[in-house]
Amino acid sequence: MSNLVSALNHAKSAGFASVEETGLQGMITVRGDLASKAMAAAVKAATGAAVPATRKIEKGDTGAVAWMSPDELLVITSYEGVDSAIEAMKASLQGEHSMVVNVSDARAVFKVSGSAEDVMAKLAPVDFSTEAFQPGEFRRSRLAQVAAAMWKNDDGSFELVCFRSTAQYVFDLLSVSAANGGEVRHLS
Amino acid sequence: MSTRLASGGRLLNKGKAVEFTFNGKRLQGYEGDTLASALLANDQMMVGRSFKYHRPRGIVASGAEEPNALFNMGEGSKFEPNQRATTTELFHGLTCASQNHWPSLEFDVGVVNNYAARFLPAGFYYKTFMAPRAAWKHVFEPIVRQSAGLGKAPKDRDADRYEHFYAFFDVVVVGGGIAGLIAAKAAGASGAKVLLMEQTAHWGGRTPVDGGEIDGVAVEDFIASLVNELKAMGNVTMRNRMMGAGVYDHGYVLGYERVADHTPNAVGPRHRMWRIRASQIVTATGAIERPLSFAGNDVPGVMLAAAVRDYVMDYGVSIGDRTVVVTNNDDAYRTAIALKNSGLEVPVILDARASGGGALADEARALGIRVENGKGIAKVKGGKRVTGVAICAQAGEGSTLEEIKCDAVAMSGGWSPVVHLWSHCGGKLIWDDAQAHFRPDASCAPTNQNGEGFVVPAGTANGPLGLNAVLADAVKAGESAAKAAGFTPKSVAAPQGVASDEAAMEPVWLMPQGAGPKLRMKAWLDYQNDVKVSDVRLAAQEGYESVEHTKRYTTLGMATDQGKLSNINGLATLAGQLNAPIPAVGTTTFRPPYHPVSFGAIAGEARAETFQPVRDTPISGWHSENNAFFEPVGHWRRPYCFPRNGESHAEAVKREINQTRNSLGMLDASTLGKLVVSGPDAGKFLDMLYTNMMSTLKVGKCRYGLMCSENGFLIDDGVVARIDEETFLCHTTTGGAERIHGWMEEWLQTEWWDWKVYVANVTEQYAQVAVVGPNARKVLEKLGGMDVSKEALAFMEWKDGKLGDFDARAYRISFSGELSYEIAVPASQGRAFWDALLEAGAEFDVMPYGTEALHVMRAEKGFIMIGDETDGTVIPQDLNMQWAISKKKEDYLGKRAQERSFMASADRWKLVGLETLDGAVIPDGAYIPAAGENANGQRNVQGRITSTYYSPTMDRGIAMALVHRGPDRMGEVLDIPTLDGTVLKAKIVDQVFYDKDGEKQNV
Amino acid sequence: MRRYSAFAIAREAARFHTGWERAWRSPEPKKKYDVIIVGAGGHGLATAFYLGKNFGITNVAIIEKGWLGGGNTGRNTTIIRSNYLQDPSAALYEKARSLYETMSQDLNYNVMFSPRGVIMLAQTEHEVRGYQRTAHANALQGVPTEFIGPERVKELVPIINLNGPRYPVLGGLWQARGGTGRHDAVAWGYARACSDMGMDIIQKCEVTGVRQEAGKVTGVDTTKGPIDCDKLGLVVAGNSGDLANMAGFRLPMESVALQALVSEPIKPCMDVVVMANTVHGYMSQSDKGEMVIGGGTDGFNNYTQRGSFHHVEETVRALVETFPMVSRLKMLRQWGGIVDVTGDRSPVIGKTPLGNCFINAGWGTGGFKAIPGGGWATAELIAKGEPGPLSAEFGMERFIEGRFIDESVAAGVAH
Amino acid sequence: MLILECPYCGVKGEETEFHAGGEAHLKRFGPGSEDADFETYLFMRENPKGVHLERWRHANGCGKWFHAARCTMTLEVFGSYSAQTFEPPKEIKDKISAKRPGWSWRNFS
Repeated sequence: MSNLVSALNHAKSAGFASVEETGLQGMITVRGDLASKAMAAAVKAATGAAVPATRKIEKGDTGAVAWMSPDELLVITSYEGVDSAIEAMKASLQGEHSMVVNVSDARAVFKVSGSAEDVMAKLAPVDFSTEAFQPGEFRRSRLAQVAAAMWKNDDGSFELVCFRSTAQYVFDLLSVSAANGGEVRHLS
Repeated sequence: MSTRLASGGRLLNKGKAVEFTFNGKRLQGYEGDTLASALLANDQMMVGRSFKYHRPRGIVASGAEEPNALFNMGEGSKFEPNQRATTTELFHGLTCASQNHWPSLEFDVGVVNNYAARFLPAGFYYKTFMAPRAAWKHVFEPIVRQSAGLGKAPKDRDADRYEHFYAFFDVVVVGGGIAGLIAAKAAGASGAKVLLMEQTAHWGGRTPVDGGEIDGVAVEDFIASLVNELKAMGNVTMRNRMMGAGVYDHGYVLGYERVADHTPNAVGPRHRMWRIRASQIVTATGAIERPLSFAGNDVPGVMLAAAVRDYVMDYGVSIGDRTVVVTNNDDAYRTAIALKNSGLEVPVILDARASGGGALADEARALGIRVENGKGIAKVKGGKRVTGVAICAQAGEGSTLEEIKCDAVAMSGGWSPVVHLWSHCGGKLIWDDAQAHFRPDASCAPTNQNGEGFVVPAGTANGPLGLNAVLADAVKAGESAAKAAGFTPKSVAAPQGVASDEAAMEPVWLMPQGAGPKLRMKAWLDYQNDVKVSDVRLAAQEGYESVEHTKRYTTLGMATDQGKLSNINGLATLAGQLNAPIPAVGTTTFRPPYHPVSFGAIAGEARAETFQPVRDTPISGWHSENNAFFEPVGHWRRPYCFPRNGESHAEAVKREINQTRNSLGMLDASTLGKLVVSGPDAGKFLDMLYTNMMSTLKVGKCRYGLMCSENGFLIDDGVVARIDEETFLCHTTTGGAERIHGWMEEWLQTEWWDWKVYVANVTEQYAQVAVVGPNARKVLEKLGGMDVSKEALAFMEWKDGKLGDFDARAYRISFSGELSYEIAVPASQGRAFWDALLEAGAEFDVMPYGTEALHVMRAEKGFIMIGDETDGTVIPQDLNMQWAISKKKEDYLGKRAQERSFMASADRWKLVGLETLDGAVIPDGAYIPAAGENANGQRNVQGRITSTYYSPTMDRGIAMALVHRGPDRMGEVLDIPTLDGTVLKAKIVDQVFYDKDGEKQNV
Repeated sequence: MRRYSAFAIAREAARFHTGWERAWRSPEPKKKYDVIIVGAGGHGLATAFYLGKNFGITNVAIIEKGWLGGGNTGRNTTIIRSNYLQDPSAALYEKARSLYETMSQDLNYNVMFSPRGVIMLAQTEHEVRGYQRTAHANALQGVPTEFIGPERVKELVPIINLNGPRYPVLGGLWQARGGTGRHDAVAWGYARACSDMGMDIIQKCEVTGVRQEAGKVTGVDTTKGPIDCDKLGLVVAGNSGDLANMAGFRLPMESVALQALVSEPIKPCMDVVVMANTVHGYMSQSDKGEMVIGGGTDGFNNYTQRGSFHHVEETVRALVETFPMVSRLKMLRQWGGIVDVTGDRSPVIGKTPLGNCFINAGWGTGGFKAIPGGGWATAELIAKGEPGPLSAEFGMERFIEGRFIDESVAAGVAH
Repeated sequence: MLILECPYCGVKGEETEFHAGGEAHLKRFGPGSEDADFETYLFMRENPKGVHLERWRHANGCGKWFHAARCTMTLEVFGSYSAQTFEPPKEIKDKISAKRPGWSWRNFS
């Protein structure tokens, strides 16, 4: 299939921090018993990572897994790798009460680099200070008026996921919050 | 006159002149000036007119408590009314104008109110303007409105931007004066994360004004090194130009940062609202000096004693050549001494205390200043500027003992701690007899989520006024806040200042204490709202005894300064009149914000494009490019229609419908909710949610279903497809996706938590396109791929496969009555799929259509629409949808509710179709009256229109209506009055107007 | 009672206003009254007033735990309108509105009823249809309203932004006879008139128990001692649940915080009341020049009279978008009140499980505008022991029967 | 501006992350039940001044419903607990008893 287009097709903006829609990303909602061996095997098969602890994101060879709720994970893979990951997980979870759903197209992903904390803290009621929010943390909250999930990369950049339909709104929010002159110089 | 002195002005950069404009006059100040100090330096003492009597008003204070110096500031899209001169930093090019006068500040027609003041006591408007009845609206109210109000209304859209910032601290210290700095240090030493905020641009507050030493160094140097020390602490954040605006429950603090008020041309936000969560809050907010209540205390040139000192010391401005000081405490002597030391005249200090002052009084006398004990001011002379005072005995009734010429009066009635932030969230106050003020009651602190106190007052905000007591209190406050936040404070010794021995203050609530009615009518309590001692006394006399009654009856403390100067004096006056102790009369509740904050800052980034989220489908871009007229549906924007070449909306809708019915139409249906419901109990679960039976649905089939609330009312509808044995895909309405997803989760999590069902919202995973019309099959066949023939994909079936290049799921369902497929493709393929359909459909003249065509076509077919046929008061039985209510099920959500007497009654309004006899379109929302009136004199009604359209297909008006026992009355003709007075006649008919037998969709 | 007039003011001015008498007496309670009304807010005082005026019952005490008019009567945004959709509501609120028209004269106290007109903006197609429906219903109910187009809205409200990027103004429901009043004055005016009829208004007196025998109320215990009565009216807005608990029954209500705020005063810039329900905000300008602003309620039970800041934020951003000039004004003061919200968001005026105890409650966000109508209907209920036509549909039995009065159809937020 | 702790994901979030869901521990009455029971289930509310047990959903978070014990007079939160239970856990009841001796709410105390 050609002509695959993510929500904002890699839109970018730059101020005192830069904002980028990162394009299509494979994403799978997995629901089931997170403590089960079958789940561990499924997640391992799809990403090479272990099942994350509460509010954590684990990275593996072929993807990452984020803790969404006590019975839900978000598996993040390459866009192309989604079908095979789903197949692998369904196989591992055979016979378990579980759900595996492709949500890659239902989401948009943004990356904020530079003084990212000061941008994020304008929009989400979350403590982004270095002590409180470290790489590996995965936080669901709101970004101004829409739901979002966010995490911090080792390089200090933030990534966040929102619903595809709200991508333009989120991009506008992030861009205006990162606009020059708005430096807070508090967290970053 | 007021003027700039040759020397002094510790906050000024005299090397840098700043030009500004006041009432069209070009004036000059210095960098570091406030607008107030710059105006005074230019002899502009009179700055406005009061609210009610339009009396001349001068600058009274030097800080946020200023009631009079409010200006229209800036121009055009940067115009702002009611900006306080005392909290406005001077910048180059500042323009401002005084308010509330016509035609000019110097000559104001409104001042007639002043001459009639005797006829306008507190509450006079409650007693008059009642006849004739129409006069209030047409005569009196417009006059009142025009003469009230302060600044002008802004006209243009605000050019500035605003933002919020969420921040988290262990300890937030509000106030960057000496107490705040020390408390921050004490808290910071424990390792706690500390924010120190200060509303002005300077650290150190008022302490440096009075000079002296702390720990053996000059106060200014002590503060400078303290600030440096704090700046070096990694766990302490310092922000100036940031005001603690409000304290809310659970340690929530609003910090109002005026980022660019002093640099209006800078790029960036003007204000930033910090939404702070703090474990503990230290309020080091200082104290405010009280005026004294004597006749003429509002004449320009009468100023708070400490403010007079501030202007001399901080800004090198003298407010007059000859200043009379009047006081009931020792602090005002400092003003006299400062003035004398600056080479200015202080003809007399009037100390209302019979026993006079302490060491400072001796110092003043030593400087040659005349001091009169037990004396006060009987009356201030002058109109637009003080010209002199009449001196009297404080103990008497105001006989003039002597008149003294002067051009300024510095008054001090004692100090009141700033307890606003302490009180915002429920902190209680106690009355301190010695200082005659309310201070925080440590035993009744505001409590947080753990039931523990979370606000700690520090320094003068906590009551102590002496320097050493303040320093010690601040250390204690910082340490106890750190401890309460879970840190171990390091014991820090309190710094030591050099304090002078002060005599006790004596409360003076009226000067002289026996002042008669004439003097009381000129003794102001609230300058801005024009409330005088006589008004408060009158309120008490008339039975408005509660302090809240008095406030509201007189408007005391309701002005833009929120009673910072007037509250205690007013309360004491009321208590005096009621012959009750002050604490028994009580105090009023303080509400946020401490000081007004801009609405722009409260709204933050939520303006214009980011006012609210706009949700787009993968195909929205095409709609925008093709002249769609959008309508908001929840947060979505959906095309209402696509007008072409100057068409009206009605014409466009007609074209879209005709072409769809005759050949081929397509609709972006991506906004419809799509919920995957899966698990061994999924069928059982859906049987509870829908009124009809879903568990019996065969894999590969679709079924239309209804959902009701537990209260029985219809809340959503849609088509359910069974994907496999354990999996269903439920379509909801556009507005229903999140709501119904939440509804399902709620039941699964809170009622049937042992049922094995998972739900996922996959609404946005797909772009969904309805391909509709006689040529629908042909265009899909042209794309190629899956077999969409009647045999392979029958009505109410679904199927996965490829259509052309696209990964598609095709549902053979119809909301228009035509041959119709709804095709879901992954969202990232949505736009390409839409384009491919347009290209393939070109030969059929394919017609994209909008929501209005969708609505009309479904109405032609007699299908209900949630939100039209339903409004939250309609049950499925009203819509004759018994066919969709399973009789076999013991239970479903809403079933019990529908058994209640009123709902089970046969006597309800039920759905029918209506056809006007002349083909006219019935207006939206019309009601159908019945004969007679009810007991309240209202016309009886027997039904109402739920949907009404011009039907291009039938070329006539069609409607659906809920009519009393409607289905039993087929063929009856009803009268339907319209708002223009005409009456339409409409016949009750079947609600299906088009293709009753479904021949068009079953092909 | 000495009448208020311009002449009286002139007379008093001559003697420095020393001759004004108390607006209401401050008596100690008697042992027994024919009727005790608990709650000296607008509805309680109006109930007492119409008991006296319409039924000649003047041996009445109105008991107030704080100061009269100090609850929601003194905390609301003073909007008066009657453009309700459902017949029972329209009847009640229109009765109230029409009584407001003559209230200043009836009470000889200027309550500053200002029929400046109320617009409810239609900002979606759905809202357009909803308000057209209300206009049709109002026509048959005898409540003059009209649906007006955007140009007319702009004429009436020059500061409005018709074409926001999000919700264009498509029209509005206009009730020219709606408006505002001076809330405190309504309570004070009724109090003065009640006191003049010989009724006792007993402030700072808290009810601590409801005394009963054989399923009937015999009196109340208060912080000023027991007081007997033949009939009891509970008219206590946000405290209804508490009083019901004392009396031993439950209510279909919950108490939540509702917030309001005002700007600093500015010169007149808006002559009508505007309500924008799609974006959750409403605004009018007081005679003092303040922009008076309100929005939605908190979702959780609360008795603190403090609301959450995010509701203020939501309301303010709605108004900044609808009236862009608001952005450069400043919020002067915000406050909260506690309102009772019923299962269908409509009030209760009706009997209770105790035969001679009646209740007026559950006004949610719409109490002030109903004061004279609610008082009129409650007085009739108490005097006759049975509801009259105005309150017939507002009894609690509607929750058993499933016969609701649902106004949410017409208004996203009501007030 | 409340702070609530979601017992499922451990987030101590501000009120805007949550959605208030009314009184907790309601017993559902279905078809065939008495009118009064059904009315009680749907409409009659404790609405106490003081300790209240109520439902919340971590709507802008992990999406889970939970219960909280909170004082409606002071807004103190005594604790939050699973929605999948018919009564508050002992440690929360004990905590309330320590702070509000003699409290009761419906049949809990």
